[in-house]
Amino acid sequence: MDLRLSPDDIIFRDEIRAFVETSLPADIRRRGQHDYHSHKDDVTRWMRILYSNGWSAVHWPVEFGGTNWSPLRKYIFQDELRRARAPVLDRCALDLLGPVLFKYGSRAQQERFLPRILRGEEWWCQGFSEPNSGSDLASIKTRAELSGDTFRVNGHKIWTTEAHYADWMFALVKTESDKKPQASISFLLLDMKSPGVTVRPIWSIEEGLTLNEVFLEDVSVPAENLVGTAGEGWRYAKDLLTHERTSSAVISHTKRDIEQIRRIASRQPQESACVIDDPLFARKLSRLECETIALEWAVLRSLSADQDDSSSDAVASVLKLKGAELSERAALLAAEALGDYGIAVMNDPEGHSTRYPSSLAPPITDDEEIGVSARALFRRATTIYGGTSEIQKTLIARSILEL
Amino acid sequence: MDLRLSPDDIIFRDEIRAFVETSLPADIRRRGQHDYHSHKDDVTRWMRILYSNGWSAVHWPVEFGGTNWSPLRKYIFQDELRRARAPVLDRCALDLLGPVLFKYGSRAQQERFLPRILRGEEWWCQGFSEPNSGSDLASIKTRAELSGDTFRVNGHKIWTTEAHYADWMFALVKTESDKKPQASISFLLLDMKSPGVTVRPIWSIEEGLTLNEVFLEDVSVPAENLVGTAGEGWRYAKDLLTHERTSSAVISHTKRDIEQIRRIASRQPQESACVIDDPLFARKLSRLECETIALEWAVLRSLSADQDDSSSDAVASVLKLKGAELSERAALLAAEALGDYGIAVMNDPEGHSTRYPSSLAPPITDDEEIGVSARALFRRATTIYGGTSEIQKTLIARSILEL
Amino acid sequence: MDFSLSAEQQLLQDTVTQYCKKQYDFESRMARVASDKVADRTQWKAFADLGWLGAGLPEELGGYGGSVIDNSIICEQFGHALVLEPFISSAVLSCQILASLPVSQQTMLLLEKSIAGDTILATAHSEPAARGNLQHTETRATPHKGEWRLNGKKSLVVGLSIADHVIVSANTDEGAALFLVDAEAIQSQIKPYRTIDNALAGDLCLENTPSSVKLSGPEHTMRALANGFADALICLCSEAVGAMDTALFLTRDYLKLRQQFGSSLNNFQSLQHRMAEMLVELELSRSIVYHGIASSGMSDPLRSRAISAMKALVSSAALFVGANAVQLHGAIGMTEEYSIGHYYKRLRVISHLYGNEDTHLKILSTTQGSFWDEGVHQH
Amino acid sequence: MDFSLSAEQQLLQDTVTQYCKKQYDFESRMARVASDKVADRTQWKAFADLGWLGAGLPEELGGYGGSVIDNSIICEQFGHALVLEPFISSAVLSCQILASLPVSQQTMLLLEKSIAGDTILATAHSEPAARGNLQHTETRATPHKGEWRLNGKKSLVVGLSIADHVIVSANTDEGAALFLVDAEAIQSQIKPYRTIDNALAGDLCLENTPSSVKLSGPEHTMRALANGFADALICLCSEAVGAMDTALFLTRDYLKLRQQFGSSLNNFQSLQHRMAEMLVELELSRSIVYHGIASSGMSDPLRSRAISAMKALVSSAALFVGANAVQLHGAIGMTEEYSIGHYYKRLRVISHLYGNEDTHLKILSTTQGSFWDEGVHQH
Repeated sequence: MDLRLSPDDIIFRDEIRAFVETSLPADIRRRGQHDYHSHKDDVTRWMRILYSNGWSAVHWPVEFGGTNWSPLRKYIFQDELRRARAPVLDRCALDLLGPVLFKYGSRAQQERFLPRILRGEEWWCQGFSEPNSGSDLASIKTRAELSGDTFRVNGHKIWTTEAHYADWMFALVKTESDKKPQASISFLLLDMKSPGVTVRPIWSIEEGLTLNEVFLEDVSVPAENLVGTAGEGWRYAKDLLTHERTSSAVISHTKRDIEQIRRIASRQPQESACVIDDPLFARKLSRLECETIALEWAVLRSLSADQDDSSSDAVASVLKLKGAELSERAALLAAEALGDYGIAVMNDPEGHSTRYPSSLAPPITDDEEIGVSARALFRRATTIYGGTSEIQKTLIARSILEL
Repeated sequence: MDLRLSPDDIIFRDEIRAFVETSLPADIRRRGQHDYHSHKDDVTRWMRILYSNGWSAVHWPVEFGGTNWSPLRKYIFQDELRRARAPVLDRCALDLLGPVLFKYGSRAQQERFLPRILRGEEWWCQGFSEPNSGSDLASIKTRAELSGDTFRVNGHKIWTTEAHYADWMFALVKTESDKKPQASISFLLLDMKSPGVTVRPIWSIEEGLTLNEVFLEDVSVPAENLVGTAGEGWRYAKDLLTHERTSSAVISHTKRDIEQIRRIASRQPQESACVIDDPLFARKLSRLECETIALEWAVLRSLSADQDDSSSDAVASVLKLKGAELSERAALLAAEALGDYGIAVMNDPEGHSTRYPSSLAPPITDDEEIGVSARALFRRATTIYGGTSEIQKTLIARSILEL
Repeated sequence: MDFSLSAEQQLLQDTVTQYCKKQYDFESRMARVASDKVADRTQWKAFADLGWLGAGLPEELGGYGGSVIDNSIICEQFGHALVLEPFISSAVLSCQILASLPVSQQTMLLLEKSIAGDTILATAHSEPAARGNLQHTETRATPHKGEWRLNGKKSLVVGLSIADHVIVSANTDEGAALFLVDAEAIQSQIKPYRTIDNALAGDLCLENTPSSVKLSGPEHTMRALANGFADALICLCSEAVGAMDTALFLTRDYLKLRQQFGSSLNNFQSLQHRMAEMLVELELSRSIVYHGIASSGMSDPLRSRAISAMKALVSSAALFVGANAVQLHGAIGMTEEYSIGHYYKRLRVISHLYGNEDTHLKILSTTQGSFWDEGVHQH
Repeated sequence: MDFSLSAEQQLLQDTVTQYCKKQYDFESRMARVASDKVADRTQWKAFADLGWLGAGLPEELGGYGGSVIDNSIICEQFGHALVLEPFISSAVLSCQILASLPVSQQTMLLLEKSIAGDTILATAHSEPAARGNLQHTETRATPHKGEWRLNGKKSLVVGLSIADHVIVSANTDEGAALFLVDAEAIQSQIKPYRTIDNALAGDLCLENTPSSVKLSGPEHTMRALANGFADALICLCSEAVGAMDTALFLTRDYLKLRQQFGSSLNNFQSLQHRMAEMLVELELSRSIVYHGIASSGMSDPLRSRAISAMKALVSSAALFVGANAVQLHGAIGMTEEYSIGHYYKRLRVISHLYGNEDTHLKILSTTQGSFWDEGVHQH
């Protein structure tokens, strides 16, 4: 047992930190402090900077442009990026599609798509959910009919994150009508610029935009964009959804949120002192800190555990469940620290679109306070997306506790 | 809407208070402060005092020796008794058996049993639960076979509160073997002094004794002790279990616990001040107080609602669920206020039996601090007995929310 | 004790319910938000015509002779419908402050215009460093040529950007005082913003702001503020009860409708139990609001303790019920176009406004007096 | 980073596990409790023979060269079995305090006898008014004819009634100091009692109690206490992890066995979810104990913050897991003859001992220093 970072890992960490310090452009860094949903341009610029250093997809295999870093180093890398609140990259492409293409994609598909993801040239969205499918993916209705070497796709996807940014969608579609649901689904790559694709924004309660509906009407998709074997799509999707073990703990975000809360609470006045001096507020922050430390060490344990351990899916559920809860609590506590402006509407001052015409905004000036109110609302979703907390508990009960 | 006590109710309250003040013997009052399980002798003495004032069963109908007080006055009466921590009476007889006998008992049964309950001469226990029946009463196994004018009863009851005090048991037994479970159960009155009755104590984790197992081996019970009709026992039992609407909120206990906690915390030192001055402790107490106020007003609403309102069972579940939670929290907070002695074993210094030979005890001198540690353990059961909190939630979801 | 509504109160409740059903359905509400029509006075005039703006004011002050019970009935229904207008800020808080002052021509005129819907009032009392503690005021007022000059910062003044007159609290050398300022004259000092529930609020940055009207001095100010905020908090908590009730039953209906894994969601026991917990929070909130109302007849510190106990409990219940209503809806609960998220947002605002759970628990902890010294409860 | 046990550590763990299975099954444990044999030294001598009493002490002090990791391994297994002997109080807390003092003949002798199981040590530091704050000491020591006289009250001294020597903290005119007293000589000042977990503890009422041995003065006392309590808290939390783990899986087995309403209890979703929540608490506790162990290499205030974060989290987890383990068992969980209630009681004691959740959250709130200043974590 040795619970310290090795000297080499410390050197590694310091290198990453120095790189981010010098390479992350000041305007992107400022918007990172705001902590709204990352702007597409910022992500693309940052992807290219990372790419020029060979780091745009560090968790990919070396042969596809990734690294052979240890799990701990990959974690340190992400942690340092979050420390600087660098933009969140295109996770659909990097975390979800990539691994599917490594494993099931044709060589032609790998060569066509992976390099452009690495270079930040093409943005992806995931077309899984449908209006009546919820967490139950086997019940999707979107159909793709093959005629000649072209699929004609008709259907309706919903909750499609970043569809308004995306160049491509990887979608689950029904191709085989006479089989049972799980064997009738295929995994298709679909160009979002195709005729028949309509993206409708779904505004979230914080008045921001990350989700969309995507209507697919007679969209033509070349047969070569079918990944793997027809009818195997559900299996690929399940594989993909369990790939990421530790990132759903969002621990690197929450750590920085806690330090941000401490700064805000040390600035905001309360009677003759500051908010941080209030024992009840301080208790909430300390309690959040305890749980976050514990979760980080659960992540570290998980990173150093056998990666093929069969219980890893269940551990991922523990990390997601607790990580989501802490993430929302941190956002709410930041809003509480901010006081009255924590419940005031403050749209992204550098963002493009706003839900309502009113341009009223509270007089906030500090960069890290600007996005606090919106974030507190947006994070109400953390315990919903990526498998609700209720589903995670059922998974834990079944897998770990064998109930 | 008039949310004040009427002047007449205030006079009533003051009369009850004055009565308790002068009539509750000093030694019983002292043991009440200890707040262990009431001693049988104390209960009997107190019952007789109440009886001499016509108040030993105030919620019974007048014709059986009760009162025609309003629900609010009955509540005030109980509240004043709890205020003085007077002994808890034989609830099995008063709250459970009484109403069954009014409704289903023969005149002979009423005349034989009710007056002795009123006078505190006979103590009852409830023989419902069995080792494998839990909350599912339809699955009981104890059999009563009629031969001539005598039932022969064989079986095994468990979790029998006060069986070691009881002169009589009202029991659910199987009499009809060929019917479905609910129609095979009868309601029998059984003399605990009968040959074949063996009571085995079940010590609770606080090292006190309230629960027992009762083994019934060829116990003879005269057929005249069958209540109502054979095979209807399950229906009578269900009726009885839903009779009490508001007392399960144990609000009158919790209110006094809060005041007791405040006194203890104002005595116990913490650094250069007292425990009550600790903002984190004070917050917990204030929070408990808020919820207790809310629950008391839920009880008051319920008392003044139409007594035949069909939703009253579900309201009883709300009151039981929350009342049990607050009751345990109050007991734990009292233990926390007491500090180190809150986790020290302190057996009832005036009690008869102790679980272990050791007579060690912490040097506590204040009467109201003596029983705090044991009570905190005993109250772990509040969310279990009388229908677990989980069962209450299911009832609420079904009845009020129609889920 | 009698918890039932009188015939008049029942009529009032029915009228508000009907009005909200017809005029304040979710679609028209969101259309008004989208077209920035929250600030127009169409609804406000209707409230006046229906007599609601004077419902809680005594007849001798031009009102309709009701009490905080009437205002609470109105606000509970407003909670069901998520009404956006600053009813509590103007018709309850500001009017009750005025009603608590010695009668003067000035207060009579303001109340008359407010009851008629001709003027909207706002009360600028809370300040950034007060954090919900109503006792904390830093704003100063100094005499200047027969007038007063006000300096300080007031925050989260509900309805400020559409108010005509603003009651401002400030300390003078003699002690606490209330001043009246004309909103039009101080537009440049108003920083308007929306709260997340789409209501309008603002900060008031007082820089040598003149006021010619001192409404009250040290002898009446704190009592008037205490009265005003007591009623405002009762009404705010009543509104929360209405909003929680609708959020809970919208969720119930959704669970019964929504299919997942071949079963409707209402069959999942863990969701049933969560719903039961939400119902308990709602019922406790409803119950403690009665205690709050009952405290209107008590003297401080018992009233202040009752009000704080109420707000502390309702603040946490609002967050629990609101957040779980969204949770049980899943993704659709997070969308602006669906109603449940708006209940969550309003409940978040209510939870924070005029002091959150912790603020009021601190008040409860630091003031003495037991509701139970007198047995069942205080009278 | 490497979380795996070394071969020696694995062997130690296996040995303790086997020992507890054979010698410390629930029935023999309860038989010892019932016959008042907790105070006999049969087990203690066995611990010594197995080398556990010196497992966490360096070789130069007569130990076996291990660290807090070894003690933590022992205590986690003790948690599974609910071991009653005062291992943490004597072999961890007291020995680590002695090991942190400058080496002297006195300390070497005490350690030697403790490692051999010939003496049981206790540390009397906590006082009623300290309420878990280790910085608070009121006990005074005054010089008297070449000796010292101690006055003050020490509370909840674990193992006091069976200890041979007691380390007592007290303030002198020069500052904090530690003294040694012979337990036999002060029997009349010991008020022994049981804690709810059936362990033995006591208060020490010092009234001009003589001590001829001053172990340390102001220069070493606070650091020695800090070291001793850091290790003791790590071991206590490890024990909690063991106890929670067993409580959780006993409950799991019970739910699968127990039938109700025609189904075994494990099929009820609300119970499944509660179990999942308990597992999360257990896993978080297990994780933060590693952080506690890792902090052994840090300097204060980082170590003290890590220790307090650990104890705060484990204190609340212990209550949650313990209480729910009883809850899910139902009535049988409340009985003295069934094991689960004893896990609850031990977890209640652990939660309280050496500072409860709030005590340690306060320490965390009032000391500065971020574990994350240095990125992933401190090294």
